[in-house]
Amino acid sequence: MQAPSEQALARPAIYQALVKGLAYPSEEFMAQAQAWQTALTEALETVDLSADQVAAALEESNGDLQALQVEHTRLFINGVPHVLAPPYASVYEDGGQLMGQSAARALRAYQEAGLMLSAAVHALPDHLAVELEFMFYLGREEVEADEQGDAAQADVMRQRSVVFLNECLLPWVPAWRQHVEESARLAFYPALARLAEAWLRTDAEYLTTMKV
Amino acid sequence: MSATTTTRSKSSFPLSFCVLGAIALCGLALGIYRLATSLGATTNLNEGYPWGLWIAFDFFVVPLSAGAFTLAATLHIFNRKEYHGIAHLALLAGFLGYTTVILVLVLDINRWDQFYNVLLPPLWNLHSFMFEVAMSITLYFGVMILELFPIVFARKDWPVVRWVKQLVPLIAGVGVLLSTVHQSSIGAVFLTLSHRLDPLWWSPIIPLLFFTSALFSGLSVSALLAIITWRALRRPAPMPLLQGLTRVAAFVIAAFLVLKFGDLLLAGELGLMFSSGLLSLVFWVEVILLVAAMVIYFRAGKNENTLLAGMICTLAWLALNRFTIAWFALHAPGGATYFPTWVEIGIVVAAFAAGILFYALGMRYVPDLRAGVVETHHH
Amino acid sequence: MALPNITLSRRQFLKLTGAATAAASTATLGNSLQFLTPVAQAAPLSAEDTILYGVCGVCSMGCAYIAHLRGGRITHLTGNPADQTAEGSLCVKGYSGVRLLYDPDRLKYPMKRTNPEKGVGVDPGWVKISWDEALDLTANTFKEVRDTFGPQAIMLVARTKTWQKHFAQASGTPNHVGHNNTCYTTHDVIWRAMVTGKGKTWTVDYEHSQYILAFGWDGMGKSKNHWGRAVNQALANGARLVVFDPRLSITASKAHEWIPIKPGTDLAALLAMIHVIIDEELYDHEFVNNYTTGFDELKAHVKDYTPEWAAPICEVPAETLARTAREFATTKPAVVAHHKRDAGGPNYTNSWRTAQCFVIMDALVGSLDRPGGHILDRKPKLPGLRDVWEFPDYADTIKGPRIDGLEQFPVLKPLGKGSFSTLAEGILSQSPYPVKAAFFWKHNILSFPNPPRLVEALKTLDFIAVSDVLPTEIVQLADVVLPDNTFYEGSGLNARQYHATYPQVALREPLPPVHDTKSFTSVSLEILKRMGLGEYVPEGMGGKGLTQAELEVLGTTADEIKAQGGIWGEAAPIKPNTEFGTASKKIEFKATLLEENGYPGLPSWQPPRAKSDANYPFHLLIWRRPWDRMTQTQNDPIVSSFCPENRAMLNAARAREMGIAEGDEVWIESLANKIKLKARLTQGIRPDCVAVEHGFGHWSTGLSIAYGKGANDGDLIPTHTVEQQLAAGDPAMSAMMEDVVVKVYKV
Amino acid sequence: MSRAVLVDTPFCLACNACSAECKFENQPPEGLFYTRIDQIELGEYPAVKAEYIKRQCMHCEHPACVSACPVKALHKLPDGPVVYEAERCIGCRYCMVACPFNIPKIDFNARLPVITKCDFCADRQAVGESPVCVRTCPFGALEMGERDELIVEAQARISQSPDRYINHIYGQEEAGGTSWLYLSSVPFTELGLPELGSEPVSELSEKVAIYGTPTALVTVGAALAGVYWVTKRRMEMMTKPVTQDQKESE
Repeated sequence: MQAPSEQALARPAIYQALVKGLAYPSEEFMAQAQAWQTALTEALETVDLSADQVAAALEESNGDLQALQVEHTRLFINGVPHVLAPPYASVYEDGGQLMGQSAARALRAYQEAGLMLSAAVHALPDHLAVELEFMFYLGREEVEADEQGDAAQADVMRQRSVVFLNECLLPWVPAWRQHVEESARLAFYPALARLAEAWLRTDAEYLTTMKV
Repeated sequence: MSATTTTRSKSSFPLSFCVLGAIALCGLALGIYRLATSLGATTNLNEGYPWGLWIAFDFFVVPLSAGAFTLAATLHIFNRKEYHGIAHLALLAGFLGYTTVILVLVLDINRWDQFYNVLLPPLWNLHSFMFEVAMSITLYFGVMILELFPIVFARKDWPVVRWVKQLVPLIAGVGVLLSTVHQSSIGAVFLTLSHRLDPLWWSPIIPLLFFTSALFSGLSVSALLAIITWRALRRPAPMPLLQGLTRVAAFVIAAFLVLKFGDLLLAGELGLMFSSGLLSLVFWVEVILLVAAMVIYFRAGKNENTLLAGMICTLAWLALNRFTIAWFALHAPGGATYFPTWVEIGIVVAAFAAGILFYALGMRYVPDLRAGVVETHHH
Repeated sequence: MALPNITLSRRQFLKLTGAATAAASTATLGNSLQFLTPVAQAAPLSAEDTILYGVCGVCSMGCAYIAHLRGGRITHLTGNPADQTAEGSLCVKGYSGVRLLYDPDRLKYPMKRTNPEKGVGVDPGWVKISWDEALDLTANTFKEVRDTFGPQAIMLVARTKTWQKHFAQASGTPNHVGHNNTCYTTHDVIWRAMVTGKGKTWTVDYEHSQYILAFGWDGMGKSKNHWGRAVNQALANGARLVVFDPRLSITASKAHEWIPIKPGTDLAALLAMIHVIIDEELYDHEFVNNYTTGFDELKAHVKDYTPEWAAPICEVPAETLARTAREFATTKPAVVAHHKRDAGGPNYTNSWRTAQCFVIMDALVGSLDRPGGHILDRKPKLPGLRDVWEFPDYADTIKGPRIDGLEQFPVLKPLGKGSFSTLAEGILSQSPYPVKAAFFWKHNILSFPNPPRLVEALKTLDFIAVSDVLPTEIVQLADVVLPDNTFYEGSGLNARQYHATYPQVALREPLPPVHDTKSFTSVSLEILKRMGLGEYVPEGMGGKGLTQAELEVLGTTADEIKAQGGIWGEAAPIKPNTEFGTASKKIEFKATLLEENGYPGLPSWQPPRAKSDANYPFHLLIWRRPWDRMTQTQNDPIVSSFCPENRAMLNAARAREMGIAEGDEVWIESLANKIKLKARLTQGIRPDCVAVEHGFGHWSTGLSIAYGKGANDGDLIPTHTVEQQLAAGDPAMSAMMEDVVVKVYKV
Repeated sequence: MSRAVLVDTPFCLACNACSAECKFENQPPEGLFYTRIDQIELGEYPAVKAEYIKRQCMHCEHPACVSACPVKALHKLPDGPVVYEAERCIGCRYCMVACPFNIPKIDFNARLPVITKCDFCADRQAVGESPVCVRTCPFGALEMGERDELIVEAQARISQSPDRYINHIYGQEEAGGTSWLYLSSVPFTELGLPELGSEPVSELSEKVAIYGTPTALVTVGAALAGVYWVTKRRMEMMTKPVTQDQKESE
């Protein structure tokens, strides 16, 4: 019976936290904001990353849900001027249009992992939140496999994480982060975007070391 | 010129050298900037003018450095040992010339990251004169290194030096051969551009024209270099030797003019000499410069300054002719226009500065080069 | 495989602490998935290519397409070879449509505005909302308006299609306004009065014409798929093409003769030609005797309209007019090409008379519903809503006075169209009554005359709901955004219309919506229900149900049509009609319907409204690029690069006289407004004209590519009051889109 | 047998469906197109005409670009297309200068640009599909087929409607023949196509490269050897004084 490392345990938590932060802001989110932030901070401690900026930004927005929703809509859905930081890989990877090769690649990865987009939410496969959630899923599965001592399965999951992170996330997230920073009005999303990018880089390093 | 000042007195050493060095370093910086950004960001090259100042520079400097092989031939093939001093200067100058050409070329091509491809046999395109030029220049560069090696390290009694020294005549022969090839090949590059190059300059015998002009340019430039260097070393120039060179040059110029006009005549394009507007003017300036040089070479006798004038005429002709062919007379489709950016010009200036600097340094720190001059003086 | 020992030991060492953190975080963050769900066995992504049948919705030609998909994404479209309209090809606009489908600017979720202030350049402050919230908000507001002010206080601005009509009528409002009088009402009215008893026919058998005569028609330049091909074929067969147009259009550039006629005077030229054809007995006696009425009146009527009379008016030599008339009448079959915004379209005060002359010309040479001429659409009889479902009659309020005054134009009214030229004035003057709420579907502000005026009008409304695909200008004024499917994401049947020489139906297979969008059909029915008008939405009413009923009538199934290549209908040769849709069952030169309604039955010369003078020396011409459709295509990343902004096209010589050079910025100023454009100098235009491409001047920042490029020709076109429209004496209520003179001067 | 396309310019309505769809499906670099429609205005008002011509790589039978490229980054496939391999290219841009139709382009703003030019949809042709532009054209301006059959077809069209076409098929002879052939109602020079002879642009250059260079090498080499031998010989003849000389100079 093998035991997952501290970081292996923290990874899914961090991804989950990012997914929640980047999803469309809801009452629940605002209600749990504090808890969310503590959980994020704790999880980040294990990888020496800080959520202070995010915390500060959250503080600043002091619970104004609508402001956050307006910001989210104009940055990621339909904004003025136009959608400012579309959170879709295709836009940055495949010449400005949606559902490009990147989307197909992501979808293939999900299907290989036995997942599909849930019909309830209308999201595209290469939407940032979806891709992060996939990383969360892989991390979670890895941990569970480890706990059941299924090293082989854990390894499969880690391999998937490595490939997906390097092929489907890292190539475009920096560009997206830049768009967010350039056009944001509130501090929250830039902070979250910077954190996301930093974390993805850290995790990429971690995963490569683990491979050896 | 700065070679002169630099070697005249120790005190002036730092200043002029530093100036040249500074310019060269700026060029280096510009070069890095160019590679880090793009052609669009640094040059005015465009769809109509994919080739510009840098290519013209290469087409100019290659024949400019032709002295290296013409004198190598004189020294080793024709066995005129008395020329070895001048030959070594020409060799150094040639070596520096080709170095700058290769460096500028690397900046010019837009896939410099794959430059080595040209050396991979499976990719060799024997139909392409661009290939011939690239290949023979690369090889010739190696040859020149071998030729320089025993001179630079003459005082070291390494066995290698002696071996190479023995092989020098052979190496020189190969060098001459390679030069013959690429001096004409850079002309042949234009054979396929009859639709672009103005008929006043395009010709089926353009390789031959490039080769002959390389011959007399090389001889003239070597002579010029000699005069400068000797003056720099405050010694009277070896006029009989130089006269020997210019006399040969004069005959080659004559041959060139015959070829040039004969070709226009046969092509029935003599009329273009008058009907091509500005280009006609350029053409006549070329002819006048060349005829002047020829006459001077035949008539100047031992007068150093007159000969100098002739050499300068030849040099001017070479510059004008090569820049015309590679730039002014290369008609762009769709009325595109081109004028180099300051980056392009800066690189060229820096290249010359570096060339002069290293030539001066060579003269200063390679004993056998100096010795060559001194001994020739004794002659 | 086992992991290296180092990691193992390290893991053990870290175990405790790690577990603690994880437990804590999972507790708050939860362990569940919201976007992804596990599936029993992963269905492998269909890497191999699949196809979907559909009908292009970019323009009204409705070419049947085949969409080629890879991994669920449309890679490209091809025309359906079985479709008589598409014949295996699409046009540039059709092919480009895919990029609308995947445009990141698309409206993706329902949204509502949080910023009460409205206007050009004002950020609506959108927030994403659920469909439930969006539909309730819309329905409740409509209900409230309806209850307090009456149904007429709601207006639907949308094309007059089945479901759109149903929504308007069920909600009880007479105000279902379409763009029609800026587009083709003149043709519609004339064809109703003279030939069909209903609207215009769209089918023309150009391919077999031997002589094609056009007045301002640029079907080839607008890359109209079927027509471009057909006319090309005719030309290859040796047909002659003659084009009267002040501008060298692409069609004109393909013509044997381009005749730069003075704008708005085509009527004079046509009257003269009719005169010649009749006077010289060149007309088709057989056809005229058997299938027309009122010939003698016509003959008398045109007696004085000689070429010599017309020449100075239209600035075309009398000899040219006479020769063209003779060629037209003696080369058979011959046809006058027309579609919408040509000389017979609602461009000039006299356009309806011009349109009448078009029909007269065709009738005189016997090319109405004859090979090589205009063909009355052969369309299958498909069931209407009442044939399929039982629901109460619509309230009488729908017959009441309209905000655009359409009901005062009896010949046009039954065609159930609308007027964009009077809408703004109607709303602003609150006559006959105030309008409080509007529902826009796929109609953009920029396609109105004088859009700035309309913006003023719309700002007086309490509530605007918009169903659209892109965040166009109207969306920027919306209170609720109801994101619409693109036509790729819709389904159903579509009867061939723009080239229907025999009844044919195309199948539309839906692509799963890319975003959280809904069709107007489902949205409008849902709103009716939530407005408490459920009785108009019987069980099972909807697109699917209608399609099912249509299939039953056709006696086929979707799968069967699919098996036949997405198209239903047997090819059949044209059986020429011997009777027509008018009261007399004949083609009426002297239209009784017009006379009964107080309009002259025969076309007399009438000068255009706007006369150029020293102050306004230029005539405004509006044209369209082959790849542009109205104001819908300028956000396309590729075709927009062909012509990033529209320009003021001027005659080169004239421009030089005025000191205007290529690329200079110039003002074009009409009585309504002025717009700033760069000048384009050309030889291909009359010196007294300035031509402007339509579709530019987008001010919606929601369009990342189109925003701020060029200017909108519409700004120069004045709006009208109903009184002004009545005064013009035009039964078709023409918006007179090009009956505008302007001054042009350097900025 | 090599495939070709016949461009019947009178059929072209300048709609740019070909260039838009090619850009969309083949994705050339930012701002560049593999094919475009040129619009040309001829004459003066009112006697003015407008002509439209599709421009793309002509896929010459004997391509100057292929001959020019030093590293075989460009080559002609047996069935027509002239294709490019970026990983070979050194970026000397000789092909851009050598092409008489001014077709190869690069994105000068790219850090490591690649030559951008129509490749006749070689990959599609390889699997039996037609090039995007040919598939796309709605108005019958592009017809694909075997080259010699298309030439016959073109001649037929000319003889059928002599007033519709000038009596010349551009590309049949030009530059040794091209895979893209043009019919027109006005002289091709007015459409911006260069006047070219029937010999391949690069013929002379290739001849010289293949025969000239070796000949030069051999003759010059021999001459040098000869001279060297003679001079050496002369020195040995007059031994003594020479050795004196050399002693001095050493």
